[in-house]
Amino acid sequence: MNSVDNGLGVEKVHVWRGDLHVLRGVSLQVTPGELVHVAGPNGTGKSTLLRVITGLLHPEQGTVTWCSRAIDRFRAEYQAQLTYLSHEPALKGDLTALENLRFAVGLKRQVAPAELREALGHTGVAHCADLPARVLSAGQRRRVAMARVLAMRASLWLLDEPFANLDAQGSELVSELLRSHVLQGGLAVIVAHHELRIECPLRRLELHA
Amino acid sequence: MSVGPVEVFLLVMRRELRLSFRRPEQLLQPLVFFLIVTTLFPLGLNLQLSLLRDMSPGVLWVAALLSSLLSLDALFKSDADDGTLEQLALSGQGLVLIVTAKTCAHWLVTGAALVLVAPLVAIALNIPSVAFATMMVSLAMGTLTLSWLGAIGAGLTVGLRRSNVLLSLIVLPLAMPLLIFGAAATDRAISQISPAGALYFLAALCVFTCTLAPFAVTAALRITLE
Amino acid sequence: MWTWFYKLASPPHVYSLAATFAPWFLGLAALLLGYGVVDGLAFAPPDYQQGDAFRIIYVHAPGAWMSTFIYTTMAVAGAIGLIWRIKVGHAVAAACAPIGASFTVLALATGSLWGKPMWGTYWAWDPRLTSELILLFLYVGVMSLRSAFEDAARGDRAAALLAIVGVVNVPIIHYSVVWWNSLHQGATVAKLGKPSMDAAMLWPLLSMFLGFMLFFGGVLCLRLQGEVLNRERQSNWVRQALKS
Amino acid sequence: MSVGGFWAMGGYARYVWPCFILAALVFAWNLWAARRYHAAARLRARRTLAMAASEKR
Repeated sequence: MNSVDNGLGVEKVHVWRGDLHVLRGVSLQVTPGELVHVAGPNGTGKSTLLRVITGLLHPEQGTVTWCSRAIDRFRAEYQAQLTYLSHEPALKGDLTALENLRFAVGLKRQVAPAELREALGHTGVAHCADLPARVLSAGQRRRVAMARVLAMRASLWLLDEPFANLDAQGSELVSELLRSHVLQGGLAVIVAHHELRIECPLRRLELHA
Repeated sequence: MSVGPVEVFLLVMRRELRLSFRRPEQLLQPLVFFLIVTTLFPLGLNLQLSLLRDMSPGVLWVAALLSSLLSLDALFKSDADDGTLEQLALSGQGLVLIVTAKTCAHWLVTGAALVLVAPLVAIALNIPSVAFATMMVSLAMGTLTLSWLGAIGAGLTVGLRRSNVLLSLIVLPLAMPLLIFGAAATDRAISQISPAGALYFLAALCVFTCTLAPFAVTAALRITLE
Repeated sequence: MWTWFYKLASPPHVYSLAATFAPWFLGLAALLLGYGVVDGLAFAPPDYQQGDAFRIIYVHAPGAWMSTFIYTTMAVAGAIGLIWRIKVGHAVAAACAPIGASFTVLALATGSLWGKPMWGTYWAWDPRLTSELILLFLYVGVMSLRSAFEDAARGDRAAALLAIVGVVNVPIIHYSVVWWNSLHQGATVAKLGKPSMDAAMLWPLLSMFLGFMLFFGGVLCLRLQGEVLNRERQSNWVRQALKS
Repeated sequence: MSVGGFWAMGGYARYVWPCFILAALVFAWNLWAARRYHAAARLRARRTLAMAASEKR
């Protein structure tokens, strides 16, 4: 299984958390236009795997490659092409939703406020654009975070439990965004507990204790 | 389309300043602490004004150090708690640049404010106004150096719970040289001797710290973000 | 040719190496220290100025030297661990800290005891003693930072970075304290130590230095075994090591 | 050096002997602490291995 030449490759990654052998030789290949659903019971290292893929967490053994180049060599350039959504929606409470987006996306590319409002509209929270993030509900905060993921226009999406705190309509929206992202040739690695019903090339990676 | 380093620097500066001014009371707290600490010394020492003059540079500088340290703990903590620190690290822009912008914005809001308040305190400590200029210049350089040293400490302790004491324990030994040169510069300015020697040393220390510290802070953040 | 160096990075090899070298280091150290103390106390002539009080140098000078030497060793080992991600580097750095701190305390205490007959007070803010005190604060800072993390690997890396920042600052702190001291004293008061040493005084001092270094080597080997074990608890080589 | 004079250390006995005693204490503490640390590490390692073994069964 050679490493994927234009996608994401994870080869035999081992990670210890103190005494706990959290990731035991996990391997994964993701090609453009593919969605990987990382599933498994709690504490099996799903989130850890995602952090390793982002390049934040350096695995003790094993490598992560992007376009068959080890990410350590061009970390900044690689991270510019991904967007990561962790359990926290990563919003500053004192800033409005629009300001949060402007400062987050503005670091990656020039972006006009109108485009950000459009992204917020896409995820159904256009009306909260000028409200401080702390007054928003958890679901609304999730939607603003999804708007950020959308506005980043990154080719690799790494989403940790994107469906948490979302109502049925919210989950439907996220599935739709994922589907269109993957069908346009994007890559996505999603950690989720329940089954994903998304009509796109989808593979499951089961992590066990 | 992509964003140049200058824009990133200005964007992060604007973000930090906007965040700070959204909660102005948090900016006042270190300044009030500075005033309180400097009033403690004369009360505790209850000595005549002339003796107070000899003590005043040291008192002013120790108070400035402690109040700057107070505000440093929050430099990265609020971003780490709500997950934005990760997003900054993953922005694809050099973390060194982002850290430099954050620390400079933090210094503007705390160190520079302290320098502006210093004359008020100097009058209370019976420091003659002829020394104000040197005092403010040395305080500006001193607080900037301390902001960088404190940023290293904050970067190392951001993941820990009660890290305020540990931060001071780490940073204060490193800050002793700037206390020595800063207080000496002010002391000489008071007794009308040329403070050039001490100011040059302080400036050298400031430049040295400002050039090396950003890389240390970035390394510290990489460690805690793992 | 490089295999011996490469093997230094493998924990089981270092564990057995430390076990074999420890007794040699400690044995040699005992010999040298024994000779140094006896010769220094009984046979070396008294200093013409300080009389027999100068004999404290046989304990103070090596202690002060070791405190800085061990801090530097800790910073270098930490840097190796941090840059090349070699666990043994962090184990050595973690082992160095308490030993270095204990020698700093020794240097401080003997320095102030030596100060009493010279200046009449136990603490006269002598520049070297003041830098020694700040060095102790740096040691305490590194040790408390390392223990503040639950995850040992993160604690190691944070402490390594602080040690590197610290070692860069040690000379700066020393010379600024010397500059500060010259501010108040004006003319240099008889600074601590540096009596003119003739050969009979020098040999015991040299053997004390070597004795301190070898003792440090021996205790480092002992502590290193514990540190390596703590960081390698899950690997299988530990099972055989525990049997011996 | 007369034996009596040796102990007196030229009148500085109060300062010289405590220094050497202190040095001996520091040396002893280092040895004792290192040994104790190694023993504790062996104990913890043994316990972890036992736990790992029971986990596998």
